[in-house]
Amino acid sequence: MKKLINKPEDVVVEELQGIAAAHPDLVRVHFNPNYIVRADAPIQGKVGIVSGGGSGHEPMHGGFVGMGMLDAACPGAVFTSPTPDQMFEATKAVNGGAGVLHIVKNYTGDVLNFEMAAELAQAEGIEVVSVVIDDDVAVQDSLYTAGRRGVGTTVLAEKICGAAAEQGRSLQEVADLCRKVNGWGRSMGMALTSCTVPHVGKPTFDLPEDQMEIGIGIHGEPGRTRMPLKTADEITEMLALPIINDLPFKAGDTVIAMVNGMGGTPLIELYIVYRKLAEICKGHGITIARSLVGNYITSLEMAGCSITLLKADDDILKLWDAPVKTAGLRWGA
Amino acid sequence: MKKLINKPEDVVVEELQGIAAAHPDLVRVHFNPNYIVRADAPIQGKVGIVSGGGSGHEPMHGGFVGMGMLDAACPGAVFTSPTPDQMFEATKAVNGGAGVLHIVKNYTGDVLNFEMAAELAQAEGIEVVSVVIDDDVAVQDSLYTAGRRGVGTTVLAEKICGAAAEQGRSLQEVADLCRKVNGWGRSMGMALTSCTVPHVGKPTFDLPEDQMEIGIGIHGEPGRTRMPLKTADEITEMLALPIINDLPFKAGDTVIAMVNGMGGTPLIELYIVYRKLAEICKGHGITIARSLVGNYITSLEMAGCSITLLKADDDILKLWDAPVKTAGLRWGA
Amino acid sequence: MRSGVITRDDIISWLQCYREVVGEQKDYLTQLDAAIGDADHGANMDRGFAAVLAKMPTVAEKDIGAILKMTGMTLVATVGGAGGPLYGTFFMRAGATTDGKMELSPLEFLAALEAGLAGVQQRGKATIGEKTMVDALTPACQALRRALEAGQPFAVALQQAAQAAEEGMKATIPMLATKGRASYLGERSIGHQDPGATSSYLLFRCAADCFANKNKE
Amino acid sequence: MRSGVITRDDIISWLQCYREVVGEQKDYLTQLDAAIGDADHGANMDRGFAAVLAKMPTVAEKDIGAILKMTGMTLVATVGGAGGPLYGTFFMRAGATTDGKMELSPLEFLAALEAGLAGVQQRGKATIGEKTMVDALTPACQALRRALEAGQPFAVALQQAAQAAEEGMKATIPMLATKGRASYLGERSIGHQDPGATSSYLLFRCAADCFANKNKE
Ligand SMILES: Nc1ncnc2c1ncn2[C@@H]1O[C@H](COP(=O)(O)OP(=O)(O)O)[C@@H](O)[C@H]1O
Ligand SMILES: Nc1ncnc2c1ncn2[C@@H]1O[C@H](COP(=O)(O)OP(=O)(O)O)[C@@H](O)[C@H]1O
Ligand SMILES: [Mg+2]
Ligand SMILES: [Mg+2]
Ligand SMILES: [Mg+2]
Ligand SMILES: [Mg+2]
Repeated sequence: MKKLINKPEDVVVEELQGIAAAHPDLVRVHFNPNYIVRADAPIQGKVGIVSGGGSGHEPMHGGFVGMGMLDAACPGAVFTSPTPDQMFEATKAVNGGAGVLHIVKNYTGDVLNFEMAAELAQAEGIEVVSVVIDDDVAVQDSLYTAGRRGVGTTVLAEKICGAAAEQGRSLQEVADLCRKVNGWGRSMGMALTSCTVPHVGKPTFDLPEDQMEIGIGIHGEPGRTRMPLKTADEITEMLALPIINDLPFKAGDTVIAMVNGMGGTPLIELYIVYRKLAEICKGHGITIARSLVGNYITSLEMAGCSITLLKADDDILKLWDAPVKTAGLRWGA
Repeated sequence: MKKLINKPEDVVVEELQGIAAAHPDLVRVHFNPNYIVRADAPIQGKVGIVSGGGSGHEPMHGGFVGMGMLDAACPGAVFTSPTPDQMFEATKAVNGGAGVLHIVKNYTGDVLNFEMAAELAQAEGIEVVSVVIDDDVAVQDSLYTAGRRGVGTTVLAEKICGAAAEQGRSLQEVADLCRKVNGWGRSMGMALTSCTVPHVGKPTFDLPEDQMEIGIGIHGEPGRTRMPLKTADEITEMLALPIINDLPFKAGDTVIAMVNGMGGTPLIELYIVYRKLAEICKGHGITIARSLVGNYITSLEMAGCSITLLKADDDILKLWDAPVKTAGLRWGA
Repeated sequence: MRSGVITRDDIISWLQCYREVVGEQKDYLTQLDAAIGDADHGANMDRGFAAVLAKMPTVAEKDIGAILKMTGMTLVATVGGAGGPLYGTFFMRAGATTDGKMELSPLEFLAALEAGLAGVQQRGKATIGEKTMVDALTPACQALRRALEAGQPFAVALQQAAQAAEEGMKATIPMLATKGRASYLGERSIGHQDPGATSSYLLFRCAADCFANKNKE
Repeated sequence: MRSGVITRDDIISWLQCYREVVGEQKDYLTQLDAAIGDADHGANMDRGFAAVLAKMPTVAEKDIGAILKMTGMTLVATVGGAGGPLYGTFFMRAGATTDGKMELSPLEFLAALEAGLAGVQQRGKATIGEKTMVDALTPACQALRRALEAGQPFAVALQQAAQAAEEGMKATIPMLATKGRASYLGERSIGHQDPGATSSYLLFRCAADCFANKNKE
C-alpha cells in the first residue's frame, strides 16, 4: 500500500486536523464525536443541512460545508457510515430554529445511523426531515431490496438545497426540493482500478490490466459487470445511455451535467469523457446548461469516473448559480 | 496502460474539445495552433498574460485561463513544451495594447520555444516580457547548468500577476511582481508512483512497492533520490525543511502555502500532509496566511505531492484575495 | 455456580470471548466484506468490541441488563455502517428484557436473544433468505429454543444453536443478496458468504464455548 | 551525377532516409529519454519529420536553402520541447548558408552543417561535454572537415563523420548532464546515453548511407 499517511487508524482524525488547519475561515471541526460545521453555525432562522457518510469520498462531504451548501458534515471511518451521535451532535450544532434537513445517501448503514440520529434529535424537540438520495442507475430499483445507491446526485442536491436554505426557504420546501432533485438526477460510474482501504492495506478487488468494472459504487465495491477495457468514447456511451434512458431524459430537456473523477483519474481524461458526453447529449436534443468536471465524489485513489445528469428547471438553475463558498465548490463568493 | 482515452495521439486535441464544451462562459479554444484564451480577450489596455507548457499538468495552465489569472495558455503535447507559433498567435490574441507577459517554467524546451515566440511577437511590434519561474529546491542552482525547474510557484505567480494585470498595472510592474514572486517562492515534490505517457504506454519509471522518489519534477522524471517509503509526517518534513532552509523562510514570515497533489493522490492524503506542514511552519514561527490543498500542477495520474511556500507581503496577499474566475481556481466571482 | 444459571460474570466473559474472537477473525471478516461489500466489517466489529471492553468498568457491579445496554449503545456509537446500528439494537433490546437481573435462566437468556433478533429485523427490515446476519441469528435462536424445550442441558443446547448458526451462515453462500451493500452486486453476490452472518455465528460460537461448563456440575 | 556533388534530390533523399530511421528508432529514442528525461524525444522527432516530409511538395523545384529552411521551420512548428527549437535552428541556419543553391560541393555541405551546429550552440548555450546533441554534432563536423581537407572522397569522409558522431554519442554515457532535462537528475544522469546525441548520430548515419555512392563514379 502506497499512501501519504501515518497510521491507518489515524487517517480520518489527521485528515480532519488538516481540514481544520487549512480552512479556519470556512469551517470548525469538532472531535469526539467528529463533525465539520460552518464557522458561523448555527444561523438563526435558516434551515440547517447536515450530510455525512464514510470517509474516502473527499471533497464530499466535508469539502462542501460552508455558505450556500452544507451546514455540517459527519465523516465516518473510511467507507463506513458515521455513527448516530455524530449526526445528533451536528444537528444540534446547526439548528437555527428552522429545523434540519438530513441528506442521506441510500446505503443501509447510512440510512440506519441517520435514522437513529433523527430519533435522538426529535426526542430533543428539533424538527428533522431526512431525504434519501438513490440515483445510481447501475442498480435495479425494487421495493424488496435495499434499492439504488446514492451517488453523484448527492453533490448537486447539497449545492441546490444549500442555496435554497440560504434564501430562507422552509424545511418542508427545502426537503421537497431535495426530493425533486433526487427524482430528476441519475448517475452511473465505472472503475479502471480498485482502491485500497488504509486499514486493509491491499486493493479491495483485483482488476487485470485489460479489464474494467462498470456500474460501481463509491466504496471500492466491484461493479455490476466486469469487461475488457474500452475507449473513452465507448465507456462514456455505456454510462450516459443507461442514465438517459432511465429517467428518461428527453429532447428539449435542460440538464446540469457532472463528469466526476473517482480520485485517481487526471483531469485530462475527464475532459475527454466530457467531450463525448456533450456530443451524446446534443445528439439526444438535451441541452447542458451547467457542468462540473473534476473530483467531487471519490473512492480514495480509484481510477475511473462517473457521470451524473440532473434535469433542471429555472428554479434549480438559479439555485445552482447562487453563491457558494466551500473548500470543494466555490463561486460568487 | 489504463486510461480514459481514445487514441493516444488524440488526447490533447480531445481534451481541448472537452474544455471548450465545458467552459464556453470562461474560455475560447483555438486549434492549429492550439491555445486557450479568455472568452473576452483581448482586453484593451490590460497587460496580457500568457503561459504554457506540455500537457498533462492539468488544471495548469488551461484551467487557469479567465478573469484575474491568465489571458491565454498554450498546451503542448503531453510533457512536451508547446511550439513558438502557439505562443506567437496566443500573444497576438490577448494583446490589448499594454504588452504581454510570458510566464515560462524553466525547462530548456519551454524557454527556447517561448524565446522564439517572443522574437516573432516583438518583430510585429508587440511588447513582450518573459519571466522564467525556477523554484524547485530539489535542483541545485548554478550558472553552468540549466538551473532549477519551474514548478508550484508558477500557479501562485499566475494568480497574483493575473490580479495585478486586472488592476491595470503596467507590463513592467506586472513583470517585476512576477520576478518577486519567483524570488520568494520555493517548492519540492515527491512521487509514490510513476505515470504513463499515453503515446509511450508504460510507466516512465518503475518504482517498487516499498520505494518512493524524492525531488521529482512534473514530467514523470525520476527524482533526485530513491528511498524506502516513509510516513506522511516524515515525507512532509523531507519536503518542507529544504524549502524553508533554501530561501530561507524566517520566524515572523507570512506565507501562502500550497500542498499540491500530483494527480493520483486523493484529497484525504493531501490534508494529512497539510496538517504536518502547518505544524512545521508553526514550529518555525512562520504564519500561513492563505493555503491551497488539491491538484493544481500535476503529472498525469502520478501519486505523490509537492509543497510550495511563498513569502507574502500585504500587496501579494491583497492580490491573492482578489477575484479570480477560472475552471481551476475560483473565488470572489 | 449452579448448573444452567447465567451470572453477570458469565455474560462478561461471553463478551470478552467474543471481543477476542472478533480480534482474531478481523481480517477474515474484512475479506468476506471485500468480496461483496466494502471491506470494513472486520475493522468495524473490532473497533466496536474493543470499545465495549474498555467500557466494562463503567458497569462493574451493575446488572445484566445494564451490561447489555451499555454494549449496544457503545456499538451504536463506535461501529457505524450497517453493523453498528444492527448489532447495537440487538444488544440494547436484549438488555431491555434483562433489566435489573443479576442472573438469568437459560430461557431468560434465550428470550433476550430473541428480543435482540426482533430488534435487528425491525431496524433492518430483513427477513430470512436475504443474505444477512438474520440468516444466522434466526436458526440459532430457533435451535436454542427447540433444545431447551426438549429439556437438553444448556451447554448442549448452546452447541446446537452454534451449529445452527454455522449452517445458517454457510447457507448464505448461494443466496442472492437483496438487503445491504451486497444487494448492489445482484447476481455477483451469489457464491460468497455473508460477513454479518459470519460475525453472528461467531457470537453464538463464543456463547457455546463460554458456557460449556454449565452442565458439568 | 558528378562525383562528390550533392544535388537537391540528394538532400531530399537524406531527409527521407532520416524520417524513416527516426520512425524505426522512435521507441528506442523515447526509452533513452525516459531514463534521464521525459520519454518524448522519439515521439517528438517522429512527429516533426513526418511533418517535414508532408511539406516536401511545397518546395518542389525549390533550391537546397529553401528545402533546409522549410525543414527547420517545420520542426520548430511541430516538435516542441528542446529538440524542436534546436533541430529547427540547425536546419534553418544550414538553409541560410545554402540559399539559392541547386547543388553543393562537399565543403559547402560541411559549411551548412557547421552553421547549423553554431546555431544549436547559440540557442542552447551548450558546449561539448554537457551531455547533449552537441556532443555528437561537434565531433562529426570536425571529422568531416578533417577528412575532406585530407582529400578523402566524400563518401569516406561521411563514414568517418558518422563514426565520430557515434563515438560522441557513446561518450555521453558516462557524462554528468549540465544542460537540458537530464541535468535535473544530477549524479543519476551518469550512465545513460543522451537521446538527442543519439538522434544527431542517426542524422549523420543517414547522410553517410545516402551519399555512399558519391565516390563510386
Ligand atoms: N438490512 C439489513 N438487515 C440485517 N442485516 C444487514 C442488513 N444490511 C446489512 N446487514 C448486515 O450487515 C453486514 C455488513 O456490515 P458492515 O460491513 O459492518 O456494514 P456496511 O455494509 O455498512 O459496511 C452484512 O454482511 C449483513 O449481514
Ligand atoms: N541546452 C541544450 N543544448 C543542446 N541540446 C540540448 C539542450 N538541452 C537539451 N538538449 C537536447 O535535447 C534532447 C531532449 O530533447 P526532447 O526530449 O525532444 O526535448 P525535452 O527535453 O524538452 O523533452 C536532449 O537529449 C539533449 O540532447
Ligand atoms: Mg462500510
Ligand atoms: Mg518533453
Ligand atoms: Mg462493510
Ligand atoms: Mg524529452
